[in-house]
Amino acid sequence: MTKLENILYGNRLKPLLVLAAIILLLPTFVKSQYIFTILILIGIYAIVTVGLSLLIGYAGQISLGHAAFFGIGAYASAILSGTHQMSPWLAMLIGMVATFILAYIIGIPILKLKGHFLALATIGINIIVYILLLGLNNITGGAAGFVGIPILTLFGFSLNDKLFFYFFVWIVAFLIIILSTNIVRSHVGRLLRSIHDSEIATETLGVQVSKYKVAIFALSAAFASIAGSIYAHYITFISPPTFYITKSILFLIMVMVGGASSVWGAVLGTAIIMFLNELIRFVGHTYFGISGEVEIVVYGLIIILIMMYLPKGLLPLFSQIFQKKRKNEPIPAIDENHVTSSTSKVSSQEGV
Amino acid sequence: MLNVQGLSTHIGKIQILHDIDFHVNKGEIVAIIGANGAGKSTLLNTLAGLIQPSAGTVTLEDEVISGFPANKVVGKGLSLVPEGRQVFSNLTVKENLLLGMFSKYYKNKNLAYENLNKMIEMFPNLNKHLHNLGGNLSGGEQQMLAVARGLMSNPKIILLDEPSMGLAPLVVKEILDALVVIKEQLGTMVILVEQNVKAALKVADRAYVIDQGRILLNGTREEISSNPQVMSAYLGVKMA
Amino acid sequence: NTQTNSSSSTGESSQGEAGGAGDVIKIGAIFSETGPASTLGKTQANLVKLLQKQLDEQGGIDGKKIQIIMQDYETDDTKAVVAADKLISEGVVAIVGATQSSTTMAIVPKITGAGIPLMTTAPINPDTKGVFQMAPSNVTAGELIKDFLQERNISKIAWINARDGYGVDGLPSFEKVAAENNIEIVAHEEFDANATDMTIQLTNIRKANPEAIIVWSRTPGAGIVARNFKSLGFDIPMIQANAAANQGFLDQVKDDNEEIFIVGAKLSVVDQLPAGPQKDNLMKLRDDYKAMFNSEPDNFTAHAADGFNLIFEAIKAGNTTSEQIAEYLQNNVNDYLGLSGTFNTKSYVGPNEDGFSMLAIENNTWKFSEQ
Amino acid sequence: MDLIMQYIVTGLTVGSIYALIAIGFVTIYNITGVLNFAQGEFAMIGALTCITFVNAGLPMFISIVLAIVATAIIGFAIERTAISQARNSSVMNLIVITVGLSIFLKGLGLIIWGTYPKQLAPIIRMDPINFMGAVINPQSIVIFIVLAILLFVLYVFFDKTYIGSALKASEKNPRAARLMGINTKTMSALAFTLAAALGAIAGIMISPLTDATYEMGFLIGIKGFVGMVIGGMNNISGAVMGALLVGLLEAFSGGFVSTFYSDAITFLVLIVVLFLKPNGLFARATGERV
Amino acid sequence: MSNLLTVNGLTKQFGGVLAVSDVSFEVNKGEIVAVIGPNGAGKTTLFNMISCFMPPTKGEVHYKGTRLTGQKIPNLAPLGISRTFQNLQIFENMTVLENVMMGTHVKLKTNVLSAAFKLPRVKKDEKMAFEMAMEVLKFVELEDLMFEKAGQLSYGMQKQLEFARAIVYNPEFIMLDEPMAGLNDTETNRMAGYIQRLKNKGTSFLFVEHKMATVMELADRIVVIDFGKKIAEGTPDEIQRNEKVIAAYLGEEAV
Ligand SMILES: Nc1ncnc2c1ncn2[C@@H]1O[C@H](COP(=O)(O)OP(=O)(O)OP(=O)(O)O)[C@@H](O)[C@H]1O
Ligand SMILES: Nc1ncnc2c1ncn2[C@@H]1O[C@H](COP(=O)(O)OP(=O)(O)OP(=O)(O)O)[C@@H](O)[C@H]1O
Ligand SMILES: [Mg+2]
Ligand SMILES: [Mg+2]
Repeated sequence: MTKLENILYGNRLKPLLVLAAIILLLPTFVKSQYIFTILILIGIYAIVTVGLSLLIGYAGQISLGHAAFFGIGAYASAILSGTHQMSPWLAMLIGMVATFILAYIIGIPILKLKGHFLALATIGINIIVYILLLGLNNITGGAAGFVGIPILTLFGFSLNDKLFFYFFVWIVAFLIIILSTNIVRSHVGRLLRSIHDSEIATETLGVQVSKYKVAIFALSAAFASIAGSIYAHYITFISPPTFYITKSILFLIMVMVGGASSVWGAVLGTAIIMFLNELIRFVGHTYFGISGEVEIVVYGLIIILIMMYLPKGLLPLFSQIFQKKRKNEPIPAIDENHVTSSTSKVSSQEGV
Repeated sequence: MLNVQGLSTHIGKIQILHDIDFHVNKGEIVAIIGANGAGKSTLLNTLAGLIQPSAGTVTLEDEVISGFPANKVVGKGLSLVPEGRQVFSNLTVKENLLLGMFSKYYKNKNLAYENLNKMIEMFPNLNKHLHNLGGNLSGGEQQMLAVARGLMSNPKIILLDEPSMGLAPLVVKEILDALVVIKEQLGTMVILVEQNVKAALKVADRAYVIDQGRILLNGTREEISSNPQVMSAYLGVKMA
Repeated sequence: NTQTNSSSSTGESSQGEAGGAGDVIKIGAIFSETGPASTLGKTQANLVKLLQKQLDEQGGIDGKKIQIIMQDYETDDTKAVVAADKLISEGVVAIVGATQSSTTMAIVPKITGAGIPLMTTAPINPDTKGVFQMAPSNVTAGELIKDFLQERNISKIAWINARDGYGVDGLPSFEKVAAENNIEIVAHEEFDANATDMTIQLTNIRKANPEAIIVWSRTPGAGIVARNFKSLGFDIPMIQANAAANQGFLDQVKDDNEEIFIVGAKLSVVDQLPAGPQKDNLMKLRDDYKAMFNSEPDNFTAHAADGFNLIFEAIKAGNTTSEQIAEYLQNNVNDYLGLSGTFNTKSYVGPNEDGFSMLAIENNTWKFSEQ
Repeated sequence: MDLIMQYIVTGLTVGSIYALIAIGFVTIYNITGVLNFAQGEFAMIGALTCITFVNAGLPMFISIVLAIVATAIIGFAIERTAISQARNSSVMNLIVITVGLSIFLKGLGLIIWGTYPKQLAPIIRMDPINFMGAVINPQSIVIFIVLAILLFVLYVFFDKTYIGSALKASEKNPRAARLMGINTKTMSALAFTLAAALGAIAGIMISPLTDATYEMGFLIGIKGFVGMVIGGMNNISGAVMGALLVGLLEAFSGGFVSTFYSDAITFLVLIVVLFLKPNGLFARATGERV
Repeated sequence: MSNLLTVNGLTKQFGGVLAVSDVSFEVNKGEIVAVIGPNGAGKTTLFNMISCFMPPTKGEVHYKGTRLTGQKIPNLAPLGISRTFQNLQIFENMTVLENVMMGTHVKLKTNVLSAAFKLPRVKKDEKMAFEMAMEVLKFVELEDLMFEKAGQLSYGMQKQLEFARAIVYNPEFIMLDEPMAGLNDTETNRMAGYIQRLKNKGTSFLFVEHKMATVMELADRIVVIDFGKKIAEGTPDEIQRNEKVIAAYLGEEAV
């Protein structure tokens, strides 16, 4: 007898296992430090985009401002652990909690807005944060950037080693994915989707819609904050342009290219976009001798093409590998009786 | 006359309509009845070109009208009043009505205003709201607007998908009576899809019963009304 | 800590690149060929093409093939870090870049960590081993401005800069110079690097009655400020930073450019220079560049060229590994006459000011005046 | 006093630049429901092609017309290829497509025109005008006049003509619009063509003030978007008012508070405004009800 | 009979239109009350005011002594009040089962945190929601469509689905805006049967409907509105014989 959870949401064990296997096996193939950097960045960005897919794909709320929360996390870590010599882990935690609270407070008014108005408000948040990062240069280092962010250590191990950092990032990402799929595979996930479809009907059913929207907004902001902290410790130098709207737009592209309707889409999209860039550059340089401007033209074109021909993102292409269509599974043994009763209903209609 | 032959429609991979044959003669009101999900709306949408059929042809007065997009089909004289009203909520009632003439507006503006006046006469409720936004109307008012808008283009044949839905009994009667008038005065053909089978059969000349995408029965109004299967399944007559 | 790390990384990179056959020497370059800072980085990227062509024609250096690997970081710090890693993985022996100061800061830890010498083309005041600065420091530029101001008896200036990495970099160094020389900064304003109008900032500045105005920005912002400045009817001198020292700026202020000065490279006025080795060197770069791209190089091109040339010098002297090149650059470069000035890399602060000059504009071209 | 006058003048100048972009945004939004993130790039293309024609020796007027036509053709081509294919996808999809377009067009711009800012001579050559202590650039007046004309023409077009209501209908309910005989595909192509032309006009109008570069589209695009949303997305005069308001806010917050934070202040005010009027300041009834 | 809902002097003005004018009536426990009236009379507006979708210009509504007027929409379901819409509001991209499961929200305690960490309560809630939903799906005979996307159902089925979602958590008081619209007579009878059965279990209803035969059969009491005003109230028999109602609404041969 199939578990109720799997009846409702399909099986998630397979994709989780596949991801775990990929994470574990990749280092045996990959030697280049450059590929590791990309893999690490994918992990970092995936933490943001997974949260964002909860917000965009499930709750249907646009954000073009998550780079701000990414930045707040990064700067919180940088300032607390760099300037104030606090433990990076504590700094990360403080950054995350602070971001959550901040996003919650901001979220209460702005999530009353819908669609494009919300997009605008989040752009505004992003710009305000960006300007503050530049302007508060006594604390943030302003446009010159923040130098001197310590390297992470864990149980006395320096995570400076690529491999350690790689595993560290992906363990965090993996946990975030599990938390997120837990949310999605529960009443809350259903509720978020129902908000997407009809906010009015959802409210009528007794749901304090704004409360959930704000909670998910703040949660995804907290995810972004963690990712920002990790980013800061990885690059060890940050400056405001990294946290501008262009980055928020990049996150959005990642979510949409992968497929917004699933947490897995976000992970996939992040990986694809990161590799796409490098692939275009590699292919372009090696075989066509093209230069930077041609690369971005090709990059723009590929995004357009993916969205044109795969409006649900790339995930559906991949998910066929993981999951058979749920319809093909026999309706699992929930209750024998109703199956028969429903067939009798069909025949009664046929009796015309 | 309208002639439908071997019409099949798929939505995605699922076949909704199976090999449908039927016709409507000039000056005839034909009712189509069937349970929820039988495929009535799909049939009308296919005729109107909103969905392209996977097989079959539709001819209207010797002209093939299948295989054209919806916006071309109207120009050929077939007008659909869709399920769920679909008024333009951001336009006024008057603008909504005038758009009903889109296919002919630039050829004959006077006719557009003439028809507008006719519709207002037929549905006085609309006159009251002429400059209100379509979306602010009550459900029933929107339904009247949708029907009136469908008639604006002087179609050769008009398809109505559950026009009585949400209308007060008096208005249902008015609309159905109006159909009879249109049919008699202008020779307009009418296909009437109705859940209110009783009311539909009062005005229809003939009726088709459709079930699971197939035509199950057809006959004159009298034949269909007295068919025991129809009586039990659609007319709510409880039979032993 | 750094030591162990560097050795492991370089070890990895040399084994990663087996195809190199030993006699191809790879040099990395990280420039903003695209994105907002491409006004600065595009000519640098072009330079790479030019140098590669010349190298191929010459058959490399001393028979060794030289390959320059260019990475466009699209004016994005994160991409620059990825690019740095890419170059490290490719096994480059030295790297030139990045175009902007803040980006350079972002890649310094990676590159020095890998033990690879980095020739920076943006002023960053490095104190890290293995980083060699090719651009004059902002202090050098500040000194030049100070001289100019003192010559004209100006002691009250206003400062306006773009809100980007380049723009905010200038003020701190100049503040030091100003404080030491009794120059008062009576107003400071900022504008968005992509803003379309700076009238408000200039209006605010006017309230403070400065005797000169210093603008620290790249184009197009630099030119818009200049035009707003003119249309508001200011009649005080305007001094622009070296990022505006290019043809684009000249076009922007065409026909209305009196009293606009720029901290420029001698490269921009090469034809007006007195004869000598400096003129010859600059002339060659300018002509080669122009022949290939039909446009003028600017001082950022010159900084990058100096970076590459110094590496070539090191290779000519028989150094082929990162350690050897770094070693050479650190100890054996004395009074090297580069395109941006004379290098004494022991001090790491970039070339001295002799590649630089205050330029005026006359007949819509730069006007050099011996100081 | 003359300070305030200067702030007003500058605010209106900058605001009308944003307004020109906002008009294009609203046009596409009102007809197709798409939020076109590449609107700023239309301005870029318009400005730079115009400059290219002028530099090639064509008379100013002809160059302007050619540039507008060229940009319009590009707008049309974009709609026919990228947008119409994705017509039935979600709003977010279309947004991402236009973001991709913006990247794509910016790259093309860079390849064709390089990085340096390009100059367009003002349409009327005149010294700046002194008006009540404020300096007005003659080009600002030209911009203002063009804005007023466009506003009027588009108002009449959308609100007073039959085809205008057909356009609005296709946005609101494309399915029903097709049933009326409206070819929604044509309408959508028309929208993009029109918006591209409007974008080109915007670019050509503003480049004498700001110069044209391949990346000029981004910031004015964002600001134009802000203006449109603040004004209420569904009508052009609202969007223009919104954009002017953004310009004024920037000027006054820059003048009275600080130019460092003027963008931040502007956005803060806007968010507060939205909080109080969630559908924009000058939004018009949409006829939505439960 | 104890009093459940008290509507007192409700009035709504839209610009120049007086959509509802001083309407008062009551619904008692276990009672089915129908609101009828010509199109545009103000029935939906009245519904929207009672269910807090719009504030009344004047007047107020009480439910079991609690003042409803001025409350937020989500506060109604916990009081046991449920409603459906004249313009269907189903969750089109969710399955039929999920739609109905959403209706159990007020019975569940899962929140974002407990869901993220998969606390035991989450599983319990899921099970409960599923069982309640299955029961109702069986009740309205939609269970063999439970994995279909709701948006792909035909209109009539969507109508039944919305009804199922509204009743799944056993509300005490249900407001239905034209529940039979779009159903044929057989289906209408079936829907009437559902309502009747729920009534027998003690549920109270307020509904708007134009299908007079059903109204007359189901309703205990009928409130008639015309031009926003209440013109009559009474048992089906009384209403059927009321001259004013016949003239304004029913027509001579309606029933
Ligand atoms: N977009 C769609 N995707 C999949 N199936 C669909 C879609 N639209 C309709 N169907 C299916 O097609 C069948 C016929 O639907 P249709 O709307 O034509 O029925 P109908 O006879 O009009 O019913 P009703 O009286 O309830 O309106 C139904 O089983 C429905 O589930
Ligand atoms: N938001 C609004 N703005 C302006 N007028 C409105 C608005 N909402 C409703 N009206 C008007 O109020 C009147 C009552 O509308 P309501 O929807 O309550 O009618 P109803 O009784 O439900 O009719 P139906 O049976 O047709 O659904 C109508 O004339 C309608 O046009
Ligand atoms: Mg139907
Ligand atoms: Mg109603």
